[in-house]
Amino acid sequence: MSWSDVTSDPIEPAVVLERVGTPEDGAVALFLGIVRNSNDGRPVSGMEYEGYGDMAREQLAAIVREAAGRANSDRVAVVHRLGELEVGEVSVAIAVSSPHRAEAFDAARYVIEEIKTRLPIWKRERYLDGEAEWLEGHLPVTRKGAQ
Amino acid sequence: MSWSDVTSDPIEPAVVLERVGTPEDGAVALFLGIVRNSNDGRPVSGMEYEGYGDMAREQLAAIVREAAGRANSDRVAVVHRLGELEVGEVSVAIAVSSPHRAEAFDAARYVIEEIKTRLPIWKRERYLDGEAEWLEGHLPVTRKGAQ
Amino acid sequence: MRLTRRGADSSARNRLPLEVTVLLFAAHRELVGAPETVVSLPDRATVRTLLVELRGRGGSWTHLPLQGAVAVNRKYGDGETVLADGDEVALIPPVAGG
Amino acid sequence: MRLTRRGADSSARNRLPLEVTVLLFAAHRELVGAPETVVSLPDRATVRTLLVELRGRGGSWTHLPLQGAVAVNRKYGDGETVLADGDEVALIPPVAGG
Repeated sequence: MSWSDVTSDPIEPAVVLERVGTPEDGAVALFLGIVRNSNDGRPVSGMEYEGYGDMAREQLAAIVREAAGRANSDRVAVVHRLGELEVGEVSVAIAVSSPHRAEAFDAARYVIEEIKTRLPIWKRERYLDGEAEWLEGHLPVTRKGAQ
Repeated sequence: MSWSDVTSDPIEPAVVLERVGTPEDGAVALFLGIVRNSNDGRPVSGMEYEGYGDMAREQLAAIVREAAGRANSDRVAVVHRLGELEVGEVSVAIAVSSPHRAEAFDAARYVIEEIKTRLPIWKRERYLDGEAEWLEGHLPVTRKGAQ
Repeated sequence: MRLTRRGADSSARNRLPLEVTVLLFAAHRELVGAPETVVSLPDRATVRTLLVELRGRGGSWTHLPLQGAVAVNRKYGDGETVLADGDEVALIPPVAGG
Repeated sequence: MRLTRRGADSSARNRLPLEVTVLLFAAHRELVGAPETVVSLPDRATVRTLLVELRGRGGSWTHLPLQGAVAVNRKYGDGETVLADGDEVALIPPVAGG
């Protein structure tokens, strides 16, 4: 039942939420990443997400498998957006359900942290003054052959 | 903008989610507590929530204020349900938005943990075999005058 | 629903100055068969005075815990909390929200 | 879009046995002005061989990092990863998803 995608389509949090939850689950955790209107005090007008789509999809599926293992649940749904986003738009949605809350929180947190360190996606912040900059990123995990 | 309630009306997660989120927020965390279909292997048919409504509302508002302080955000929305719930129904919904993800996760987690240790609410689990039992609870924080 | 009124309380032969409303929930409510009761108490009575008074009613009331949590006017208190006329005192069984 | 073809590569005077496609993203893509390029390499070439080859093109190519992350056929590799004909090699700038 776990599911993940990397897409240029707008993200609907309610749809991601609906992908998790079974009668045995007592807890659901949802995390949304949102484009915000400033960074270090500099006014932001939007964000462009560029990705290595095929690899990002494979990596995200692997992250979801790992999170599901941690949560002891196969109810993990994640979608990451690509393309031009405006302030307030959802860049990533992560939903996890599991019998108990600690695992649901832990797995959702795991997914977002791994996305930020492993997923081959880059973002260019656009500022109100018309400039744009690729944001500093993380050197990804480079275990040979790691998925 | 923070908001909380204790109510017998069904909880709509999307409505709670809409109460948080401003253009300065880059992260939203949502937690849902759900009635599940078994407890320690015993099949459950539903859950009855009884509360000391007036005090629960005051306590929940205090918990939300504390969480908002931790998250450095006034975007915390929480609702706890009372009454007879079926398996799959939402018993509590907690939404937090904040500029950064760590604070949003932390505040949502804080709220559910405090609810479980302080909110004057009790639950009676109903089993498929027709029996029902008040669940073991936590001795609440009893700092004199604590809100 | 006030099940015990001032003067109907056997310990209140003399008119006592404090009257407090006691709320009972969940297992406590079922134990004594009532969600609420009114108790008359002497001046400077504490929560502990109240609990002793309630248990003194006999029957299932003797099973109410002396050490459990209480709230006075919707704020957590303890055995030493001094009561005033008109206070709302709730006996709080171990809580299980969420 | 293949910007460099086998034989058009100045270092490939002799027909080299490996041809790999290199993908460039974000700041790397803007640096060299192309999202993709094809490189011919000798047998048993590694990712490091490839990076040296790319930097040898001169101009903005010399600014590509030798130590950055790479993926071979969509899996993270490193400088020692041995390449095969037809491999898809992506130079991965520091990532910033989320």
